[in-house]
Parts: sequence; structure tokens; C-alpha cells
Amino acid sequence: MAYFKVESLVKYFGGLAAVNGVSFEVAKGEIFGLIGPNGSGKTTTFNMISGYHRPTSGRVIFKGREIHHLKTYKICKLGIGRTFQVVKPLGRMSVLDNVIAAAFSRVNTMAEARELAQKSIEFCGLSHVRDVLAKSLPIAGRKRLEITRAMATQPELLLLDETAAGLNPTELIEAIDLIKKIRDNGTTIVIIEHIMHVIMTISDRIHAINFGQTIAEGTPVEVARNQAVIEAYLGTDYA
Amino acid sequence: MKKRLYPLILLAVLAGFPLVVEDNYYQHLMILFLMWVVIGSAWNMIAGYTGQVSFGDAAFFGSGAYAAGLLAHHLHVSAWWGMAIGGLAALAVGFPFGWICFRLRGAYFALATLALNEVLRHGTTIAESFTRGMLGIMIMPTFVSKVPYYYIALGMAVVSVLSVRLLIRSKPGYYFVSIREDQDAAESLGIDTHFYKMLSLAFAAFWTGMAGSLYMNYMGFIDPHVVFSLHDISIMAILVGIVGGVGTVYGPTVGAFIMVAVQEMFRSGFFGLFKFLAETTGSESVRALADVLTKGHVLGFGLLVVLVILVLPNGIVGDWDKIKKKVFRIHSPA
Amino acid sequence: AEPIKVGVVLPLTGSMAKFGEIERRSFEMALEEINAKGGVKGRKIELVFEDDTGKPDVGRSAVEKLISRDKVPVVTGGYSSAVVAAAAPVAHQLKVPFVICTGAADDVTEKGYEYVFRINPTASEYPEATKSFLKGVAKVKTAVILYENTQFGQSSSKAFEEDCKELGIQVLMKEGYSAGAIDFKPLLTNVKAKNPDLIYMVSYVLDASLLIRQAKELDINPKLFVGGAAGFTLPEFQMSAGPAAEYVFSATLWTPNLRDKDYPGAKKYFDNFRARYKSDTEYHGAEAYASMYVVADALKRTKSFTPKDVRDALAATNMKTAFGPVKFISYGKKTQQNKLPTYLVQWQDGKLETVWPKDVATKKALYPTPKWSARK
Amino acid sequence: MDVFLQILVAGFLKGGLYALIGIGMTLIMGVMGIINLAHGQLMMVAMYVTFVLHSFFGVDPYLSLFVAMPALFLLGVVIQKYLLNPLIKAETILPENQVLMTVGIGMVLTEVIRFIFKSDYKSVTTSYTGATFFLGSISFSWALVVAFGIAVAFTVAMFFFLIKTDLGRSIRATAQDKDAAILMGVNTRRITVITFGLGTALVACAGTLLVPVYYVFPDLGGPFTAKAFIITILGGLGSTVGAIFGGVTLGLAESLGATYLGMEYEDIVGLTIFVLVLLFLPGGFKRLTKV
Amino acid sequence: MLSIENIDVRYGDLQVLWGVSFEVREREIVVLVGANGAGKSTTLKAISGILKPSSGSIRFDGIHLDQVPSDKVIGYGVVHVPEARRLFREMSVEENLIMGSLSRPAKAKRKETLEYVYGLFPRLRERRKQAAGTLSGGEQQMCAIGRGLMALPRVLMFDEPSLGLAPILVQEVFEIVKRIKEEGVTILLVEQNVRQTLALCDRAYVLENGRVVLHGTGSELMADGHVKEAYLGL
Ligand SMILES: Nc1ncnc2c1ncn2[C@@H]1O[C@H](COP(=O)(O)OP(=O)(O)OP(=O)(O)O)[C@@H](O)[C@H]1O
Ligand SMILES: Nc1ncnc2c1ncn2[C@@H]1O[C@H](COP(=O)(O)OP(=O)(O)OP(=O)(O)O)[C@@H](O)[C@H]1O
Ligand SMILES: [Mg+2]
Ligand SMILES: [Mg+2]
Repeated sequence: MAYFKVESLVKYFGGLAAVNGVSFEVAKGEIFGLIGPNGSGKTTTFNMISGYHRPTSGRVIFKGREIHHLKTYKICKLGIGRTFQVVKPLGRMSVLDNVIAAAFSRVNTMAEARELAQKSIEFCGLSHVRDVLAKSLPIAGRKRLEITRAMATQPELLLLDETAAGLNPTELIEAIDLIKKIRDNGTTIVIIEHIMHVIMTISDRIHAINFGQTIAEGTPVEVARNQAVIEAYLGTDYA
Repeated sequence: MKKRLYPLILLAVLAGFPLVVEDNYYQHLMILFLMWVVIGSAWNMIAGYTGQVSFGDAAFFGSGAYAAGLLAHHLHVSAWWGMAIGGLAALAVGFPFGWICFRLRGAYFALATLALNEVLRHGTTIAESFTRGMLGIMIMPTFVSKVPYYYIALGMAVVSVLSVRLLIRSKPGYYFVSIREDQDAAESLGIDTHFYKMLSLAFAAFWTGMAGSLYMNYMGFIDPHVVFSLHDISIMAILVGIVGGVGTVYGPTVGAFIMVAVQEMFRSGFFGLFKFLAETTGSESVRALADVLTKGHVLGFGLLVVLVILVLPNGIVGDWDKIKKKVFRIHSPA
Repeated sequence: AEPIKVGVVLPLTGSMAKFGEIERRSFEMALEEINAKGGVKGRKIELVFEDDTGKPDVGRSAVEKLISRDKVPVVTGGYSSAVVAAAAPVAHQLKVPFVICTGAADDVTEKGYEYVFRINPTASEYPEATKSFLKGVAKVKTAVILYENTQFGQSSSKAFEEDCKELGIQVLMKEGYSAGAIDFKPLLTNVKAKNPDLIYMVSYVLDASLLIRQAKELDINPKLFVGGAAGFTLPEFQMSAGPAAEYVFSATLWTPNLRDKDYPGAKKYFDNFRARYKSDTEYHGAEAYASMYVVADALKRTKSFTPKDVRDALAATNMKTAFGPVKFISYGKKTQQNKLPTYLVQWQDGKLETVWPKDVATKKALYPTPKWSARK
Repeated sequence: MDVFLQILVAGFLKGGLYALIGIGMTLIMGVMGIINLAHGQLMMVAMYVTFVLHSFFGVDPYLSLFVAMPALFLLGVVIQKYLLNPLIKAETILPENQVLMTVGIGMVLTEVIRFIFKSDYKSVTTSYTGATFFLGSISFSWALVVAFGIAVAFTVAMFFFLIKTDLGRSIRATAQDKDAAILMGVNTRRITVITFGLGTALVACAGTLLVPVYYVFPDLGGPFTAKAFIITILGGLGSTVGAIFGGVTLGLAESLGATYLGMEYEDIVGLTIFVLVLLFLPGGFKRLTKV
Repeated sequence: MLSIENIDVRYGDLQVLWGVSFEVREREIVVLVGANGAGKSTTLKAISGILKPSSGSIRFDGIHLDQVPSDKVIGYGVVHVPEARRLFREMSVEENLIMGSLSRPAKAKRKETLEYVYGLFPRLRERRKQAAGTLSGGEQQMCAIGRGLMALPRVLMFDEPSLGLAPILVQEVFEIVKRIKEEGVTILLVEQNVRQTLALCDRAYVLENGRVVLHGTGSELMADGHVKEAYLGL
């Protein structure tokens, strides 16, 4: 039994099929990359996994349990955390409070939540801005807050949607380190990223989609050499 | 440390008030003030903390008042029983409403609350045979003295403010604010937003309903236009919340005090100050001014609303740092 | 000597301010007349006006203030029924007499409040004259009752419905509406289909004129249109409805043409008011004017100026005023309620004529009403 | 059958007036995102302008359109410029502050008018006030027929204005992304001011047309504000064509409700539709018609 | 032709730029490099007038842009393609493009420029009736660039045009930037894709914590030890 899998997911918006039959399996403990041209349906796939959109058809199975009919918050409680491509900080709360709110999904008392939040903040390296209001963080800080918050919900499976976009190469290296650290901590990761340097370095396996349909799957090297991926996505430079 | 004492000092002052000031009139104003503390705190919970702005608080207020009133009218029991029922009646209105309308966001939700209130107002007016329609419900007040009412109101105010305080420093409070800041993000953090919005609404409806039944008991008379009034209840509740400070524990207390005082001040021509001046100076222009002021008191009130929002968009407690800087030239340490 | 303070609660601002203002002026006119004649017991009377804004809670605050801050021995005024209903128990509990001059809610004087008196008839008594007119002259078989959904509308339409039962008139339809509707055609189309002999309407002034105007547009032809006081007697009604106002009857409590025997000074009050303020007055003003005299009369007779003594003096009132004879009696469930006849007036040639009861009529009632098509 | 037809006609004609009220609101609320709880009060002010022109200068209400509309345009401009625009800059917890501001403005307008004109009910009677013509046995009010025609004309005009002109496009662009509009060279403050002015002028038109068949008093604003909301939500925010549909639907629903349920249910019918549309057809008729 | 002298910019109480100076010459591609939050976007906003510097000056062909109201800046040919594209989501692609040509000279040439833009991005012609909000990320970026071109820019400022684009589109965007430059438009570019932009540009400035700390030609900076370490991840 696969740890996590999606089966022929389909999502229509009006007449448009944003996702049109995507299936993949993720093994426990791996970093699984999801790539594809803009508008190919990656974020929509995440939205279906995390319960924001109900699939038009298809199934999402986590640890043997169908979850695609569950509400978002239930999915979080089951142990699937996510970040948003368009970041959503809780603007007028401090960074710490942002994370405490997340921690409450696992614990009930203030003291426990604070402790959990602190740990998560330290782990993700946000201690220096702990008491800053979330809205005054720059983009990189906000992206990191997304991860920190998701981590405070103690996910077994973490969905990262372009958390590295907008970082310069040096910052990227830090981001890669953090993601690896999270994986080493025992969390399985599905990651969407357009920056090849990131996705190729950290993914164990990569799944490529185009127009909502699978075009390739395999190790980074295999996918990077795949003709369909090169044509639709990578362009000649990366070949 | 000192800051923590303020509420206690305030409480002591309030507890001693009717013993020191025996004037009925001031006691009456204080009872209104305390009632508005309750309503303001309730509104602040759903709107200020949870971000679901209600323009229909009167719906809950009226339900509470009518629960108490109808109980007394039909069953001839004391309207104080309505105190228990009033909060629950408001809940009974709030639940189906929230269940349906919480799928709306922002301004749409606000408009829906407004519509709810209007429906209830028309409904109570039309259902003459049950509610006595516009004839209203009249009961004999229980106490001649205001002091018992005062302490009941004080008790309610203290409990409601305390419960806000407790709530917002715990899990639900964090959840409420998260929902206000970003509902989608909140969902992804494991927050059952619908449940917590309902919880917040329940809190608000309950306390507003309680305030409504207090009103029935204390005033002895209600009719649909009084208790389901957009301006006098719903908007006033918002003003209390906004003037005091949205999303602050003691904001509504400050707001309630200011709004009740200001309203009465405008109504009574600055407590008769201008009339007094006109009489002592005998000056015609002062008399004319006094006349204009008393006639234009609602205008003054409206202007005040406009001014407050322009100058103190986050209320007195919310903008306290700004006020300190501007008015007292004190800079709070960063 | 110090003047004696008398408290007056009136809607001086807000949507009812128009009448609050008329009443305030009438109070002041009466006050000046009384003070000019030496006041009471060598002391002048001073009026302390409080604005109730037409809202019961404010009205209550106002009465509380008058009693506990200004220490007035008696409060009068009270325009809206809701304000009166909320303020009366306060007066009763604080044991300071409250002489109501306008608020018409029946049950205010049905609760046995010892300190509450009312000069004007209650809402349910407004149709009295109409009733006797229907009995004596216009013997109709069917009626439709339309009323605004207000305290006054609901209670007096109910009273008229009962009168109809008594007279054997079949009520084909009784329907309320919220004041301020743009279009009464849905209502009137139904009325037209019922084709009643009588249309009874309790409406405020411009709803009244819209009802009549639109009845004309739809060509509805009952034998008579009757208004239940409120809006149909005001000049604005005639101005706005124009020729459509002709033939419309209305109940009223007072007209300036009433006989001096029972209504001493009615005409004089009317003329003085007009001369002084250059504007019209009507029964509300007369109520206020009379009320001032009733209070002054009690203050003259009272043993002392304590509220208790003033109350006792009020209870013994027996006098005639511009608004009619005043005597606070108990009848039915009511206590300390003044009982007055009501009148029927009709718009004839653009003027409001008293047509019923016969002994006070200025013109003969024009009945039945001609069809719209038969009018000029 | 006659009853039914008569009611249909009455509802339809009233709907025309409602549409005019709604177009103004849809501009302000849908296009600019301002929830304006003073809409009815602004209409009331326009009605007083018309009243004054008629009773002191004998100006026919239809002619006074040419005064009332510009006058209210100016009033709208002042309100937006000095009262609403400053709020956009202020950082507040609740965006609803702006809503409350319009409540305050509504109160001030009502009270200022009351101060000047007292609470009296005023009416303007013209030769066409009660004028009707009959088709078969169905009566048509002339004044309402004219109002209906003008409403349709304005809707069409506004529709093309918003779609086809640079100013119209700038208005829509400002509504969607203020900063981006600035980058495109749009003076967004001016745009908001103009839009609010336009919305106000349109409701002024509705008010003026209403004067001959209705009456004026200071408290008249509130109920009309409520109606404006219902119409706008029914029609779909920002949709001018929707406003016509919304207006007529509300007019018809009210009339039918008033006839077959009872006049006292008139308002409840409107409110019920409002809530139902909010819940089951979010986006209103715009969702169906796509314009 | 564009010279920024010593500007300080703040958001309320928070100062973000401290005495930033640089210049852009005719027909150059100039790049601003910097870490997240260094103040690159803020600099562009200051030039296009959305933010006003609290001191210092911004001159374009001798005109004090810092004294020009923000909505007039585009009229001088200084055009800003903002971060995250900022299209008018509910308007069609064509309407979005038209919104770029409100100024008088641009309006006069609207038809021709539209043809030119469609020639540059045939994809946009295909989608011209579609609401911009429903375009894919890459199409949106094309639309945003097209909208900027519609204003007949003399200086075109791009804020992270490659952000969130698929690699194949990143290539395309850089190609387009080069082509636009060849058409005679001066370009000021902010990019995180430091390697590629440094290779492309004429000159570059490095911003750190709101201050310019380094500048030089692309190849100079590429060879700089600090840049290598801090921005190229080497
Ligand atoms: N709520 C929605 N309503 C309508 N269409 C939508 C919605 N969400 C996404 N789409 C459309 O679905 C398609 C897939 O979008 P999605 O966000 O999944 O793309 P993506 O692969 O994440 O792209 P990117 O790499 O640019 O983030 C796009 O054409 C988008 O316009
Ligand atoms: N609206 C704002 N209010 C307050 N501070 C802001 C605001 N916008 C940006 N800042 C702050 O200004 C600083 C510079 O921001 P800016 O957006 O210019 O950075 P940047 O160099 O473009 O970074 P990025 O690579 O993230 O786009 C950051 O610290 C940011 O937090
Ligand atoms: Mg995406
Ligand atoms: Mg930036």
C-alpha cells in the first residue's frame, strides 16, 4: 500500500479542465517534485489534496484512507500541511502568534502551543523576527513563515508550493538546506518549484504534468532528459 | 504591572458608584453604559476579533428582549426568566442564520445580517396576535430603585468582558483572529473555520440577547422598532466597538462610556450647559446657539461618527499610541 | 418667588419633531397666558422641556432626568405611544404625576398606574364618531380596512373592526402596510376587486394622499372613504392629494369650530397660534395647550407642591379647556382617563368641515361619494 | 386576470425607478467596492432640491433634473474626496470602517435636511402627478412610464460608457487594482471621485423622477438604501444591465408579494429574495447574463 | 537619462532606502541585484511615483520625476511593469493592453502599437477576449509586458519578470527583454536570476539593506568575490 497517492484526479473550472487525470504515488520519507508549465494544474492539484477544491473526479488516498471529500481543516489534522504559492500571512499577528495559532491544531493549552511554536520557529530559523508583525516581513520571510506555520501543525506530509520563488541563488541554498532538514526530521514532502536548481537537487523523484496531464515521471535525471518535458517545460537550455 | 491594576480599580469604582452617587439620572445612564459594554463586547468578539462584521446585532438584541417580553406577556411569569431564555433565544436565531450565511464573506455577510434584522423587525410587527405588533410589550419593572438593575448590569458587563479576555487568550481566541486575518490560511492550519465562526457568533448572540432581556426588564417596554432598530442598536453597537477600539478587550468598555455620554450630552444640550449660559448671560446669541445645539443633536452625533472614523479609525484603545504621541507628545518605547 | 418647574417630554427632534414642535409652542403659549395672569399661588411656572426624540428609551431617560435632577413635581407631554408606554411606569414608580396629552396607546391607562393621567382619548376610541355616523346616516354593508403598521394604526384599526362587527358591517379585507410605500396599487387592486361600500384607512398624511390618489388612478368607487384621524385632517393631505381629497371623511378629536360651551377658547387658541407662529396647528396642539391649563389648574388647587399632593389635585380635576372638558375617571379597564367625544370631518371645496355629530356640524355631510368619473 | 395584469404593470413600472437607484449603487458598490449606506439619503437630498426648485421657483421636476443631477454629482464628489478617500489610506483592522462612514454621512444628510425643512412631509403636485392612461382596463401612470424610459436610456448609456470609453475602462481598472491603475497613468483619486459623483447623480435622477408621484421627508433615505442593496445584489455587482433586471425583479416581486401575500409582506419579499440570491446565486443575474 | 540621487524612502516610520544613487543611460540594460527585502522593488516604486522619496531626487531627462504626481510619470515614457504582474483580472487581455495606452501620444498610436504587441506575442492575440485573471502565469507575464509596451516607453522597468515562470518561459522573457532593448527602449531590470541577468546587462548595481554597495558592468560583478558568495551561491 502506497503511503500517499492520487488517482486520476480531474478538476474542471467551468468548462476548463485544470487537472485532467493526474495520478502519482509518494513513498514515506521521500521528496517528491511536481513540475509543469504555468497553468498546468500544479497548484490546483495541491488544492485538491488539501481540501480547498473538491475533485471533479478521482481519489486522494493518504495512509490507506480516502481524503478527497474531507474539509481542509480535517486534512490538516490528519497530518498534511501545506504552504501557499501566494503567501497568506496572518498579517496583524506577530510571527510567534501566527505559529501558535498553527500549533493549536495539535495541542490545547496556551503553554504547550507556545512551546511547540517556539520549537518550530527555531527549527526554521525565524527566531530573529519572532515578535515582528507578519505583514512587515519581506517576501522571503513570509515564505519561510509559511513553512514554519505548516511545521507547527506537525505534518507527516508537507506540500510546498513554490517556496523558493523570488530567492536569489544564495538564499536558495539556505532554503534547500531547510527542506532537507525537514525531510530528515521524518516528514514526507511534495514540492512544486520552477527553479531547476532547487527541484533537481533535492527531489528523489519528479512528476511532470502539462495541461493537467502527466507527461513524465522518474528521477530528476530521467525527467530532465525526457523529450516531452524539455519541449513543454524546460526549453533547450537545460537539456 | 501597574497596567494590570487599571481594570481592578475601574471595577472597584463601578462597584461603589451607586452607593456614592444616588442620583437616579446618573444611575440610569450608568445602567445604559453597562448594557452597552455587554453589547459592545459581544460585537467586538464576532466583528473585531473574528472579522465577521455584523450590521444586525439588533436581531439578537431584539430576540432576547422579545423572549423575555413574550414570556412575561403570555405566561405571566417574571421577565427575569427571560434572562435565561433571552440569551438562548438569540442563539436560536443566530444558529440557523450563521449556518446559512457564514458561507458569505466580508461585506456580503454584513449585508445578510442587516437583512436578517429587517426580516425579524417586519416579522414581529406583522405577527400582531403573538407579539402585539407595534403595540409593543409592556411589563411592570420589578424594582423601584435602580440599584438592583445596576448590579445586575454590572455583573453581566464584568462577566462578558472577562469571558472575552479569557477566550481571546486561549485557543478559540487565536483561532478567531486567524480567521479574521485570512480564512484560507486558517483552514490550512487545521482550523474548522465554520465551527469557530459559529462559536464566535454564538458568543455574540448570547450576550447581545442577554442585554436585550435586561433591557426588557429594565425599560419595561419594547416594540419592534425599538429593539430591532438599525440605528439605535446595530449601528450603536458598531460605534461602541469602533470608538473604543476594534479587537481590544477593554475597547468596548471605553467606547460604551463615550458613546452613552456623548449621546446624552448632545441630547441634553451639553447637560444644559448652553441653556444655563444663555440664562446667566442673558445673551440672545448664546440662547440661539443653545437652541441650534439641542435641535441639531442627532446631527452632532452624525458628525461625531464621521469625525471619529476619520481621526481614530482604530478607536481610542486601538489608536492609543497614536493619541499619546499626538496629544500628549509621549513616545512609548518601541 | 422661585418659579415652579413643570417637566415636558416631547419629540423635539427626529421624525416626529413636526408635532413635537407644534406642541411645544402650544405649551409655551398657554404658559405665557397663565403666567401673565399671575401664575399659581403667586409663583410663576417654568417649563423644562426634554427631547425624547420619539424613542422610548430616550423618553424614559428624559423623564428620569426631569424627576430626579430637575425635581419637577409633575411631568406632562408625551407624544408617541411608545414613549408614553415606557415612561408611564417610571412616573408611577417614582411617584410623580405624569399628565399625558397625546400618546394614545390604550393600555397605558389600563395598568392602574396611580400617578398617570391622560387627557386625550385612547386609540380605540378614535372611531367613535365614525361609528355613530355609520349607524345614523351611511348604512353600508361592506368595508375594507387599511392601516399602517404602527402602534396607532394597529390599535385603531382593530377597534374599528370591532365596531363593524357591532354594526353588522362585513369586513371584506383588513390589511396593514409599512408606512412609506411608494406604490399602493397592489393593495388597492385587491380592494377594487372586493368592491366595498366603505374604505377605512388609518394612515399618516402622505400615505393617505397616495392612497387616495392611486384609488383615483385605479378608479375605485366606494360609497365613502374614511380616514381614521392621523393624516387625513392635515393641510398637507389636501395639498398633496389635490381635488382627490374632496369628499374624504376623517375622524378627528378636535376642530377649532367646536362650541365654546364645552371647548372654551378653542377658536381663540387656533387663531392666536396662527397669528403668532405663522403656521397651522391642529388637535395635537390643542391637546398640549389644554394640558398646560390642566396642570396649572391642579397646581393652583394643590395643598403643597409635593408630587403626592399635586397628584391628588390632578385626580380631582374637573374643568373645561380648549380641548374639551377634562375629568379623570375610571371606566372599563381604564383609570384616570379623560373621556371625550370624537368628530367626523369631511373635505368639501378644499376646506375641512365638521359634519358629525349633527349638533356641531358646520356643513352637511356629502354622502354617498360620487364616482371618480362623475366628478369634475 | 385583470388584477394580475395590473399588478404586473405596476411592478414593472416601479421596477424602472428601482433600476435607476440600482445603477447608481452598482457603480459605487460594484465598480468601486464602496458599500454606500447613504445612497438613499443622497437620493433624498436630490428630492429636496427638486422640491425647492418647484415650490420656490416653479421649476418642473423634469427640468430640475438638470440641476439636481449636477448638484448631487458635486455632493458625491465632495463626499468621496474629503470623507471616503482619506479612509483608504488609514490602516484599520476592519475594512468596514468605510461602511460606517457612510452611515455617519447618511445621518448628517438626514439631519441637515431636517434642520432646514423640519420633519414635515412635502409633496410636489404637477399636472401629471395623477395622470394615467388606460390600455384595456389596465392603468399606467404617466410619470412612471417616463421614469422607466429614462432608466432604460441611462442603463444603455452607462453600459457603453463603462465598456467603450477610456474613462469607463479606467473606472473598472481602478476598481480591480488601484496601484496598477496608477502605474497606467490613471489618476485613481480623481476616478473614485468621479465615479462616486456619477453614482450619486444617477440616484439623484431616480429621486427627481420619483418626486411627482411620491413625497419627500427627511427620513426617506433608509428604506431606499436597503432597496438599492437588494437591487444591486440581485443584478450582480458592477453590472449595469443587471441593475435593470434587479430593479424590475424587485418591483415585480414586491407587487406580486403585496397582492397575493399581503401588503405588509412587501418588504419581507424583497429581503427574502436578497438572502436567497446571496446564498444561491452569488453574483446575481450577472452570473447568468455575463454582462 | 534617468538619474537617481541620494534618495531615502520609507514606509511610514520604517525607512527602507538610505541614500540610494544610480543612473541609467540611454539604450542600456541596467540591473538591480539584492537579497530579499533589500529594497529593489521599493526603488522601482519610487521611480514610478507610487512612493515618494523623503529626500533626494529622481531625474529623467532633467525633469524632476519625484515632483510629478504618480499617475503622470507614465506620460513621460517611464513605464513600470510591476512585481506579480498586477493585471486587471476581470478585464479582457485587449482591455488590459488598451489600459497601457491612456496617455495622449500612446492613445494616438493605439492601433499600431496593439498590432506590434500582438506581433511580439501571438499568444495574446489568440486570447484577446479572455479575462486576464484566467490566463496562465506565463501568459499573464506577456500581457503585463505588452501593457507596458503600449505606453510607448522610453524606459521600461521590470520587477522580477521571471518570477514563478517555467524555465522555458524564463528563456522567452529574457529574449523579449533583449528584443525590446533592440527596439531602442532603455531597460531597468530587477531580477533574482542573478546569473542570467548579469550576463545580459550592461551595468548592474548591488543593493544591500537599502544601500548601494557595489556597481559595475555585468562581467565585473560576476567576477566579484562578494557577489559570487552572496548572490551566485558559489
Ligand atoms: N478558482 C479557479 N477558477 C477558475 N480557474 C482556475 C481557478 N484556479 C485555477 N484556475 C485555472 O486552472 C489552471 C491551472 O492553474 P494552477 O494554479 O493549478 O496552475 P499551476 O500549475 O500552479 O501554475 P503556476 O506554475 O503558474 O503556478 C489555470 O488555467 C488557472 O487559470
Ligand atoms: N508596504 C510595505 N509596508 C511596510 N514595509 C514594507 C512594505 N513593502 C515593503 N516593505 C519592506 O521594505 C523592505 C524592502 O522591500 P522591497 O519590496 O523593496 O524589497 P525587494 O528588494 O524588492 O525584495 P524582494 O526580493 O522580496 O522583492 C522590506 O524589508 C520590506 O519588508
Ligand atoms: Mg501554482
Ligand atoms: Mg521585490
